[in-house]
Formats: sequence, C-alpha cells, structure tokens
Amino acid sequence: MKIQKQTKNRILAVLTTLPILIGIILNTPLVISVAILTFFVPPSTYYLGLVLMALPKSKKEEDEREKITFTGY
Amino acid sequence: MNDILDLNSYIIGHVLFGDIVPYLTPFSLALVITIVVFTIFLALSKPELRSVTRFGEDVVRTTTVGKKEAKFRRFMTILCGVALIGVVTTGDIFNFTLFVSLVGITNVGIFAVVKDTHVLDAAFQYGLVMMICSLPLFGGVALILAKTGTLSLGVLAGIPGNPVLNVGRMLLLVGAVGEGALAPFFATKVEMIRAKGAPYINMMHLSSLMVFTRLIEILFIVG
Amino acid sequence: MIYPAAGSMLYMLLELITAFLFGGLLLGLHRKIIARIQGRPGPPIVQHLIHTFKFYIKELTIPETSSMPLYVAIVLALSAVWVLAFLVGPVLLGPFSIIIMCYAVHKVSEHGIGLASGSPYTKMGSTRAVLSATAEMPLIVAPALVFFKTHTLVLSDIINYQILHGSLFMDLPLAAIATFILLLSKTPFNPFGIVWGKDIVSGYKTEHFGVIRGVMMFGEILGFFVLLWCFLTIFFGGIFNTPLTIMLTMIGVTIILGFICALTPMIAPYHSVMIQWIFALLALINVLFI
Amino acid sequence: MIGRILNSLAEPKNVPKVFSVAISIILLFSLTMVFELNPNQLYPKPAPQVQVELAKQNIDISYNLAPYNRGGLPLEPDNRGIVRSQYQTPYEGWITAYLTPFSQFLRDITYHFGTTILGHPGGILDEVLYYTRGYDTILESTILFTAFTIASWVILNITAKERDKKEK
Repeated sequence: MKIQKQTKNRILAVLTTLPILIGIILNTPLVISVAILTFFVPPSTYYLGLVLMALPKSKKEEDEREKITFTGY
Repeated sequence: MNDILDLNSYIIGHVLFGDIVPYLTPFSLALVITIVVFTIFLALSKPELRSVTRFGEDVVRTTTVGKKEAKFRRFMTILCGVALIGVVTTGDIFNFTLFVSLVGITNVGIFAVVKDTHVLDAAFQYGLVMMICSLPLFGGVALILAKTGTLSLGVLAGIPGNPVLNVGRMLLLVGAVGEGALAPFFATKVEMIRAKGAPYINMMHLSSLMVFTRLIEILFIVG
Repeated sequence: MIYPAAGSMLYMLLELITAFLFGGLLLGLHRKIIARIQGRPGPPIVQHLIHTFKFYIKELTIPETSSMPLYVAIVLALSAVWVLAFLVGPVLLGPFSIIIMCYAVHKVSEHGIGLASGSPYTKMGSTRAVLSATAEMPLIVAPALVFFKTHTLVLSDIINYQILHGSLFMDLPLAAIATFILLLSKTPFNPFGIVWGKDIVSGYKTEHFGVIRGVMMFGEILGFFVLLWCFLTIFFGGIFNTPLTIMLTMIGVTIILGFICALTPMIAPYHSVMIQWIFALLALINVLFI
Repeated sequence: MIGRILNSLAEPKNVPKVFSVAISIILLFSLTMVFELNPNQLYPKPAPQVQVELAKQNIDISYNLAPYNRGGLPLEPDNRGIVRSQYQTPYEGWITAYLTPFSQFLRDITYHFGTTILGHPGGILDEVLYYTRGYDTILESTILFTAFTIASWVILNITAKERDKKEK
C-alpha cells in the first residue's frame, strides 16, 4: 500500500504540530517544553510549508497552469 | 567555589557507569542530544552523488562512494559519535583525553579509506599532528594529576588555579586543538574535507567542534 | 486579558514568534540601509519577512544527487539549534555555554547543508565554512574573559553582575569588539561572508529553494536575533536590560552593521580568516587589564 | 607578511612542523617553572634498590618484580596489595600480585624481568590499572583496536588491490 505524498505530508504535519499543542494545553514543565519546542517547531514549520505548497495546485490554478504551454527556445 | 555550578547553574545528575562517573548538566545534556541526533541522521543517510565538472569538458559527471567504502566509513562515523558522547559527559580528565584520541583515530579512519591521493596526503599529515599532540595532551593531564592528586572534574572544580595548573591547561589546550584539528590547524582539515561522502565528512566537522566546546568547559573548570 | 505565565510553553512560543518577526524586520532594515547608502531605493523593510513567507508556498525541489535524509534533516537541525539558543538565551537566561554550542552546531550544519546536495558550488561553500570555523577563536576568547571577570557563565548572573559593577564593555572593550566581528560575520552581505559569497553563486545555499529555504531563513533570522541579543546583554547588560531599551539598541546596532556591510568589499577567504584572527588576538591583550 | 605566513599554514605539509614548533615553545616556557607536586599519589613501598637487594637475598621472591612490587596476594581480602586508586572500589588491591603461569616462570628464574612481567599485554599493569582506574583500560584498548581496524582495512582493500593491479 502506498500512501500518497500529500496525505503523508498532512499526517506528518499533524504529528509534528500535535506535541506543541499538547504542551500548551497541559502546561508541561520547563525542560520538557524546551525540548518539545526545539524538536518540533522546525519540522512542523517544514511540513506545514509542504502542505501549504501543495494547496493551490489542487484548485483552479492547476488547470490554469496547464493551459500555458511552454514555447521557449 | 564550584566552577561547574558557575558554568551551568545546576547539575542534573550523575550517571554511575562503573567508575567513569559522567555527570550531566544542562550543557552536556544539550551536547549529548545533539550528538545522538546527528549520529543517527548521519548514519542513516546515503552518500551523495558528487557532481564533478572538469575544465575543457562539457559534461557533468557524478561520482559517489563505493558500497564497501561507505560501509566502513559509516561504522567509523557511528564509533566517532559514541566516542563524542564520552567526550562530552565524562567527569574525569584522563577519560576525556582518551575519548578525544579515540575521536581523532576514528576521524583518520573516516578519511583513510578514501581513494583520492590529495585527501590521503592531508589525512597523513593530520595523523602526524595527532601523534605529535598526544605528548601535550597526556602530558597536560599528567601534570594536573601530579599537582592536584586527582583527575575528577568535580574535585578539580574546587581547587584554585596556580601556575603549574596553568601549564597543564595550556598543554591540554594545545593537545586537544591538534587532536581535533581545530582552529589554527584547519589546513589539513580543509584539504581532507574535499573528499566525497557528505554524511561521514560532516561527522568529522561535528566532532572537532564538539571537542572544542567541551574543551572550553574543561579549561574553565580546571583551576 | 490573561497573559501566559513566564516559563509556560505558550509564553515561549509567543516569544519565539515575536523574535522571529522582529529579527526579520531588523534584517529588512539592514537591507534597506545598505540600499540607501549605495544610492538605490531598496526593498521595503518587511521584505525579508515576506521573502521568508513566500518561500513557504514555493515548490520544493530536492536534487537527485543529494544525500537523503541528511539534505532535509540538516536544515531542520540548523533552525532547531537556533530555537534552542533562543529559548536558553533571551527567554530563560540560562548558561551561555549552550549558546556557544549552538553556534558551533550552526557551523556544522552550514557545512552539512553544503555537502549534502552534491553540487560543486555548495561544496565550495561548505569547504569555506570549515575554513571560516576559525571564527571559533573570538568565541573562546570572549567567554573566557567574561568568565575570568565575573566567575560565572550563567546569563542571569552576568546581568546581575553588570547591574552591580557596571557594564562589561568598560572592562573588556577589545573582547566586545571581537564579539562584534563575530556578529558581523553572521549578517547578510558582510565582508567575512565567504560561505555565501556571490563568487560561488550562493555558497552553501545554492541548491536550497522552496519550503526548505524558508525553514533555513527562519533559523537564520532567529540566529541573528540571538547573537545580537547576546552581544548586547553580555557587554552592555548594565545599561540595556529592559525589553524596550534592548529593542532600540538592536535597531541601532543593525544600522551600524548596515553601514559596515555597505561600505566594505567581500574579503578573500584566507584574508577573512586572518582578519578575524587578528581581532581575536587583540581581545587576548585584554587579559592584561583584568 | 602575515598573509604569507597564513598561506604557508594553508599547506597541509607545513602543519605538523608549525605544530611541533608551537609545542616546543610552550614546553620550553614551562621548563622554567618551579614544579612542586602533590606527594599523595605515591604508594608506600621499599625503595627500588632495597627491593632488588631483598630479592637477591631470596627473602621474598615476589620482589623479583622490583621496582614495581605492590605486595599482596591475589584475591585475598586480608592480604591486599598497596595501591592508590582514583575511585574507591571494594576490590582495591586484590589482584596486584596475580601472575600468569608464564609470568610466574619468568619471575622465578631471574630478578631482571620486572618491567617485562609488568608491562607485557595482560601483565600486572593492566590488572592494576583496571582496579585503580577502572574502565580506562577498556578505553585504551578500544583506541588500539580501532587503529588496528583501520590499518587492516587499508591493507586489505587498498594495498592488496594495488598489488593485484600490478600483477595484471
């Protein structure tokens, strides 16, 4: 079974953002919250970025992009 | 007055591993986590395809590290990571020097199996530097031991500085600088780093900087 | 309105975001000043932030020659390191040695970023990153002098010492200058920036576009902020110790940095190393005054 | 001028030379210092010459280990050898007189092999070190074996390959 790239990215984005949200809600001790922030802020921004990057493609823009044919060279 | 506390605000705990007795401070904990994470990622990554362009040709060739070579270098990388954990956690200067020389040996190992002559030449020079600097490295520790009668950093932190101890520190600094290919002797390192195999080479740079940061702490604690 | 308690995670997250936005604005100001000095109108001050956000919605390409997963992980490590440095430094006022470590790991990741892509330009950049690791020297000299003077490396204690005894800048002017050079070598368009010099396209960043560049810029902005804050706190902690004064002086220092960056040419690799070394040795002279 | 010095430092060949010069300068400076060391590290024992004399008179055959004799009997809690250990262990001094059969044979025939008995791999020195300094000995042999690993890999995969090439 092969997971689609977009689904995988979405799952990872959720997985990496979840600890931060949990930490905010549970009000974790200092050392643990430092560790959570250090380990999960960069990957969560990365995966959220990946999801954001793919979003416009699934709408009208994708069709519009396909219409323009490359006529260079 | 305890220098370890001055440097780190508090000690998290001691790890009673036989009698090496490593201690953990926020600083060494951060170092350990960094090293573990880096080692895992460096060991997992496959070597990159290095693109090489040659003058007078209109082709870009890609070369990479052979499978057998990569295996050995990965092994050395992991060993280097383990030695680095020892370097940053140990609570005993003699163990520190031993771990530093283990790091040095594994660094040479990472480069000894590369098949480019200029890399091997540089690695040979680095090996020479390492052999030379084992004198000041162990000599410095011997001087500190002979002066204070202890090697434990926890005890040394409470001993005030004196000229003999300063000489010991100086020798330790020179030795570790040579062993880790640090600042003034970067030339060999730069030449070596032109080799292929990104993950393994990166380990070498990581090791020399980690040795450096830990060295600063030890120099502050002694005396 | 309920404010989050200091030390809670929400508080730290908000501080992180604030520092990111403020650092981005500072770098934008830096760019604007350079442009004005060179007689160009220059981009608006928010441009650096917009740039970062823009990269988040751009398509990500990963070269086939790159070494995965190192290629992605090392960039994440770069920004994670600066997040850690930010939390330990400005937020918690913890041990300064952790920030030294973060700087060292930053150098390692610069090197790794360059090597992992397999392109000859990034390789040049990373080789130069190893060379420029000689900026280690001011890094060992400055904390050593501060430690000998104050007998502590915990940032909160250093600040307390300075409130009692006056700023360290008065006692350690040469060490402060060496640290300033260190700070300068981390700003964009600086004379020591051999790792991302335009003579090797973009140095170690040549291959990084899309989301991954965004994460990288996030890390760099935080790094600039942390280094600036450390410089101000360690050497001027007696004068500037409220958020407002620190912010104002940060803007002031950024303007000075902008002037320096605009008026100096890029220096050749070995000469750049040499100049940084000279400043480190100058700082060593400061030992005599302690 | 400074640029030229730095350029010469950039050549890997010159690095060991510069390094050794730097070390010798530091050592020269340190030689001028007055060294007063901590005497607590020495363990009490008869002076080396006395030890040799005692061995010659066959009073105590264990003095054939002179000048390294630490006394004591192996694994005898009541008759421990004299050691100064860095870390307190309950097994301190238990094994400082343990000898392998071969070393025992060496010890019995002459009193000139003290250093050899002590220093050969697996000799007393390792045991003493192990019980006074702990895991250091393991670490030291790890370094040694890492070096062996590298050397053997290089010999097997690079040197042997070159030889095969030449034969072809």
